[in-house]
Amino acid sequence: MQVGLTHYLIVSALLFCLGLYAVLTRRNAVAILMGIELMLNAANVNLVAFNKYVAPAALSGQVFALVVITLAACEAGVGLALVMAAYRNLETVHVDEINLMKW
Amino acid sequence: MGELAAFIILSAIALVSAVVVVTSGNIVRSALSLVPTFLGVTGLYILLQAEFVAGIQVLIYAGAITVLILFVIMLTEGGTGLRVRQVNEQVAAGLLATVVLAGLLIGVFLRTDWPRGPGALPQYTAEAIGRTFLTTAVLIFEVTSLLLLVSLIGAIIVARRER
Amino acid sequence: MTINWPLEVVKAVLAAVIVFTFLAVIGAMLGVLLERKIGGWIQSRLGPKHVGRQGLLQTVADTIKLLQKEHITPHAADVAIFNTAPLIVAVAGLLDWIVIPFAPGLIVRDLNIGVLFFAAMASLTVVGILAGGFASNNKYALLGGLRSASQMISYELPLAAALIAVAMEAGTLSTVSIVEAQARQGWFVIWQFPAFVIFMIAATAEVNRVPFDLPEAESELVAGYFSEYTGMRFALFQLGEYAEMFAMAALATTLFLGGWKGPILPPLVWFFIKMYAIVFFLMWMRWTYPRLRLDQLLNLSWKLLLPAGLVWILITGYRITF
Amino acid sequence: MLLLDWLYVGVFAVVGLAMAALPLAIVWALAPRFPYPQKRLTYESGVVPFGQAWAQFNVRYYLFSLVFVIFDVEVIYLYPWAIVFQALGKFAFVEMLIFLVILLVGLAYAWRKGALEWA
Repeated sequence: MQVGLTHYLIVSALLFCLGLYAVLTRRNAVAILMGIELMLNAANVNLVAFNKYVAPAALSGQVFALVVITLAACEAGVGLALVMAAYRNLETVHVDEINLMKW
Repeated sequence: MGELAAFIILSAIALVSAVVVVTSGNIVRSALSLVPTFLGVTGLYILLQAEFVAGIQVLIYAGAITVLILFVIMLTEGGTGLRVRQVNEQVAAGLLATVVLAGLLIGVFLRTDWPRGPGALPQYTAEAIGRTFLTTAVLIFEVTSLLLLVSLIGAIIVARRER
Repeated sequence: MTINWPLEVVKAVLAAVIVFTFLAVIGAMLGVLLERKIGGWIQSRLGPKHVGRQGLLQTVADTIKLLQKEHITPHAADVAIFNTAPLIVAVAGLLDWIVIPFAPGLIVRDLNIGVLFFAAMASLTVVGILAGGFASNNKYALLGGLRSASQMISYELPLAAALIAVAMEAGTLSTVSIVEAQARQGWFVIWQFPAFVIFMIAATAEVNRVPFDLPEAESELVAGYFSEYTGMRFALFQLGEYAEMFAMAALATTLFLGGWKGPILPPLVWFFIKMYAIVFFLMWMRWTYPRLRLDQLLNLSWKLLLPAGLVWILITGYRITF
Repeated sequence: MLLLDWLYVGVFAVVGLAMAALPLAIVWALAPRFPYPQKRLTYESGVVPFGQAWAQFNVRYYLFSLVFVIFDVEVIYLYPWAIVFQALGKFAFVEMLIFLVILLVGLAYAWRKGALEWA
């Protein structure tokens, strides 16, 4: 049996859903960011797989994967800076305890 | 045959350690499990002949983002969070939503017949990517540098202690 | 051409066993002996002298001793991570060697992204060190791990800048092609001298050697991130560190000193002469310079080496383009 | 050929892990084991250890790793540029000049705001 596009798509769907699960259920903001990183990785697998199987002549998929990696790094940097700021001011990194805006 | 075996092994590495990432009660173990996940995904890139992207994946994800996450864990909760509940009340709902979404996505993927484009991947992807960035994707390339600048400034402003 | 996959797997396993044994014997064991002998020579003392002729078997004896040692796991440690961390460091040190060309045809694999691969594997070491420092649950170890990690990430960037300058000069990332390019254009240590200087400083810092050995400063931090490690687990950290140091020396040889090229003597001999010259230089530095302070160390990287590296990339680009 | 190259990388990783774990297994089988509470105590320069090591550290570590991640990402764009710019001529050089200048502005900003200061 040959490995085809569908195989990669299924693996990336599973990876994406694992990331989503972390985002939905974790209390620790850092763990939520890790979930987002997993989702971005899943998206990257899709991009590169489509590049190979659907449009091999152009390299747009791989180029976009690089841009997504860049975005992931920026997101991690800014997101974790927010976590640090929240920890400094509120002494917690648990998102369900950060509820000052809630009345 | 060999390709299928490699695919199964690499996907298993990525998915099993991703399960550890999302379920472990110890946040440091979660963060360290990210490394095998990223390396498994790197292997998938290799199977997809995206050599350059694979190298970048190791350099950025495994070598930089994981380190950043580990630093933040040690600067905030660290190992002291071991006895703290790590999940919120919506575990059941989250699990349900996740399983439904996974089922939907896989169902869609199995039913769709993807078109196959003409041509072949270039042998030497690093060079081809460089060409793409400097010719057709030049706007993305320059905007990326602005994005990096903005996020650097933003993150420094947010993280710095006010004097 | 069809590839005989099972045969290739067997060949790969053999190559891995050979390279790993080579690193453990020629790299770590001989490296430690050289370090002590050269240290003795520079400081006008004898160094190891009793085991074997002129102390030549000292590290063999040390290895046997370490093999018999008890593994002590501190009760407060995170056992799973504590055991995995030395493995990560050792394997990352091994993987660097895949792209090092010893002689024509004598390279494990000439990867298309060779230099980038090297940088990526070197960056994995940081994770192992941070994990080891954290898992010990010891204040010295954790502080050593954090310091080590922040030092290594700081110097990764100047290192990458030097690698990129070389890649620009040669127009490729493959290590074999870089050596070939130097046969045509002359050693890059001449044309890329600033890059060579940046590379050597950054490589010394990257492998945590004096004058950048702050993370494992015995007098301040006990032994840094491996304070709690005993026996073979400690030896694996040492092995990883020496493998990394020799890999850096080998990469410097490949990128700047013309690799295996040289007159009269066989290529392999030239390669080892150049590599050991750089190793000797690193050891010489260790016994000559005092340790830097943490703020001096970070300033050197961020305020001098990184801007200098980026400007040098622009200068090189300008020179080649116009 | 590409898959063959990386087969070696994979095999090296697996064999390396096995060979690094082998001495640990030997030790596990051969070396003596007499753990007692005093021996397994965390080392703290001869003082009885107090508390956990897992406390909080200086926020400086975060700022350095943040600047590192941003510049590491910048570097990944330099690699492909470095190997093709000769073929593409002046245009490619000018593009990279703009890219690098924007990022040097970022470095200057981080410097100015004291993100690169340890003390």
